Amino acid sequence: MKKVVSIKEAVDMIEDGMSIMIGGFLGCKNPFKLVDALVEKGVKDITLIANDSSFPDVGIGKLIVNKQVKKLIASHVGTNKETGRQMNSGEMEVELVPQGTLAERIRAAGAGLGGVLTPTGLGTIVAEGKDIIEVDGKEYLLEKPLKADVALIVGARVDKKGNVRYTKATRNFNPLMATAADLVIVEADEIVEVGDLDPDDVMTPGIFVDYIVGGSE
Amino acid sequence: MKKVVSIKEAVDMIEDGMSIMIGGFLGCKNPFKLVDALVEKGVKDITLIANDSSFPDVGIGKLIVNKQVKKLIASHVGTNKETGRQMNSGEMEVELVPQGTLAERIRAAGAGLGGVLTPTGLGTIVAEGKDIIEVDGKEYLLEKPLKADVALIVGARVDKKGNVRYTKATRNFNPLMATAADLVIVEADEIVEVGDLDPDDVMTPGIFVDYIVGGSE
Amino acid sequence: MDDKNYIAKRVAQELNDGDVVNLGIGLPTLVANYIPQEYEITLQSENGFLGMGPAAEEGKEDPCLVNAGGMHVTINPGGVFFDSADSFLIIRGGHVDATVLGALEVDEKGNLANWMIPGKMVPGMGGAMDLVTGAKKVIVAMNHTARGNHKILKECTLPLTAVNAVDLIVTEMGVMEVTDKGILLTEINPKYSVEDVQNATGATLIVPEDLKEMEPQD
Amino acid sequence: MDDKNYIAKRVAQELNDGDVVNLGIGLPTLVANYIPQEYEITLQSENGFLGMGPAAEEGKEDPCLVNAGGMHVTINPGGVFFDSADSFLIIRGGHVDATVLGALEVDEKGNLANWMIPGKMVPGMGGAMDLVTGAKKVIVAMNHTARGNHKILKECTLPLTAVNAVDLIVTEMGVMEVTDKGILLTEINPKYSVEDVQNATGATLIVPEDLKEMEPQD
Repeated sequence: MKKVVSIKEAVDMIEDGMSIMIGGFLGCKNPFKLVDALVEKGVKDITLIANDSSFPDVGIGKLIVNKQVKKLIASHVGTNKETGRQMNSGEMEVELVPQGTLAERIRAAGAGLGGVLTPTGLGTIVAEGKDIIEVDGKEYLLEKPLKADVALIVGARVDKKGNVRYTKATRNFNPLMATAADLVIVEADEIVEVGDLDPDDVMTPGIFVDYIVGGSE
Repeated sequence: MKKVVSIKEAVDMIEDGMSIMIGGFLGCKNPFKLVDALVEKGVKDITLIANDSSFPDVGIGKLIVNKQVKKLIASHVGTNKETGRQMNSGEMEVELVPQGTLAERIRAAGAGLGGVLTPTGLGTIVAEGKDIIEVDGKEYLLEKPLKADVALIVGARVDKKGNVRYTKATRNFNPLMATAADLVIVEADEIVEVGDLDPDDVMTPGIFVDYIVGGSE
Repeated sequence: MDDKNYIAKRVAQELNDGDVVNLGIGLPTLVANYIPQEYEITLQSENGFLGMGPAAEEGKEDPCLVNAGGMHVTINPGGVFFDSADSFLIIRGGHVDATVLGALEVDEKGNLANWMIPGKMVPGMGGAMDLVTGAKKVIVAMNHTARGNHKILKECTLPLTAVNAVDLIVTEMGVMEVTDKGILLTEINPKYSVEDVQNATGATLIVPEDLKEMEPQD
Repeated sequence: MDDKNYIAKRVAQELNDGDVVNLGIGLPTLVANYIPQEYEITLQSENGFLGMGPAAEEGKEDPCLVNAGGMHVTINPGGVFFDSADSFLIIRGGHVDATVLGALEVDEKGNLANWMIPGKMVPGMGGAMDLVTGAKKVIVAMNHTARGNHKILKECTLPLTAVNAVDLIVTEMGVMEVTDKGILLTEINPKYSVEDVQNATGATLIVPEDLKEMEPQD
């Protein structure tokens, strides 16, 4: 099973209309090469699931500016003015999700759970149209699992089985997204041999990863 | 804030009638020194939450044999005949929980979630008396969060802030339990200085740990 | 070849290159011995790792490395350790391609009972309920009968592990698929007649025209 | 001392040795500058770490180490990185002792609005909804009014971030506790009279007999 592919081979698997999760937090950091290739290919009508829409000229921010996103599901869009513009004009649908709920909804999809019972968002517009479940006299919002066709994640050290180790603040949503998509592609800062990563050091098991592309090296 | 205490100081904080989570999987491995001290102290009427009840002469198995446990919440008790005997005679109450549900119930308590929506146990006696929630046409069992007064966990390398790194198959329930108890005591194979653990290598942040005791060194 | 190894060998043929597999304690563990060398199968151990290797050599046991049955095992290069929440995320989330486990009873609805005999034996379900609920393919590997008593039934009598969960049953007598219409006997051990298998089964077997023979049990 | 630093300094007095604290972007970030040296306070950054240190020195920025506002920061010895699920386990699960954040509006029920002005500014809630729901103590640190308009109200008019969540409000005019009976003014900046503060507030303040004075704002 050949897991290491070229950026072109990877992006060839991604088609118009797909839902795509992309790791990163305010561009720290998106899988920049994969995203740039998506921009170049011009894949459109994407449902983009990410923490935020980055900055207009950084990583996934470019997908917004390039009008490739039909719907954005994110917790924060304030750093990319183009997101606000397209949202207000109705060009792009935006679903804003509290950050912890977003993380947990993705995890629930990966973990085979039916949803998330969270106190976050109760009494706010986030709760509109959603079921409220009472457990031992306390109310919780039922938030549904969130999965995608594709997850594009970014790792620091990745072995050829797809085992991933992240570094510092770049871990964020990546390990969660790796569990919740049909096709998972990791962009690796460094690709290492199987056995080079200590089994205690791996943060995303290779069974979740379908393909690996070389990144910044 | 002095976190490193003696086994005696640690066990002095644990009283009759408390609910206690104890990490480990078939004795691989429990916090053996803390458990032995609990046996010696004779703390009784414990509600014990653990994956299993180990073997009669290993780790938490001794707490059962010594009749210190009023109620056991576990996924598997087949390796300790005394558990079965006390369960059948009615001396000890036993709540059997599917292993994945047990893990997720503890995590839910730690994560401030209202419960777990799992397909596991539907149509079995595990579902008796529990609410079934339908999400998008699929049924899920609502399992409630599980917390405790005390968690006794076991780590391989622990720094003086309480940051814990586990090794190999000993991680199991420990990181989850650390998030779900009022008082968390870690038994460390090795206590190291703050800064000796790479921030990427810590598996349980020190903010969850109240006290550290030296273990097998 | 004894029944257990004969069953294990046949089960191994159900696995595909690249599969993630969880093998239960006992007979299912033997399946590992019959996986084709050229296959890359990743074994999951529900106490918290992927890439489980063979049993540890005597004298080389690592107290921190046991499988879900408490046996000392090894981990292969590329293996990964994790906690119990992540382990069951993998299991419940459908990331295990196949789980192989024993049963006390299986019925024609695919219901499975393998975790308790009320008042007699209550070991607990451990990870079994999650495994049979979450794994993509659930394979029951067991002796066809228990001291002459039927284990494959029209309806389970013991407390269930899961409802409508079993995909395939492999015994020393044959290979059976659980279908919407009932239990389909797809292969038979040439040592036995269809009548033998039916007599040993508490549900009516569907026997197709193209019933295949298993390899002879020598 | 300008209003922002005056407020931040007063908020810092609310923190206790050993606390885990999440500071919002902007004014709340300044609170870190006024934490007593001898205190061991652990700062949480919701993008995924504990033990956040000061801003990175120019030329020493690490592209893999930013705070939740995207600013280059540092991590202290004993810090820990984790993923977003664990980060919000910490936040939602009540493991953060105090969160300090700004507000567009706060009301006497402790309701908070700080994430959108419909049709005008919709940055999204980021981690704020989880933080104010999960943190043990929610401290709003802000200017008392916005260009003369009341921000502390009888009832919020903007979409809420959370209901009944705010414990304490610190402004350049005073310190206010949200109680069951309404907003209790516990301390006042000696520069202002009670009347000044009441006039700048859209809810009726409860003024206790033992109203304390804040440190003078020099």
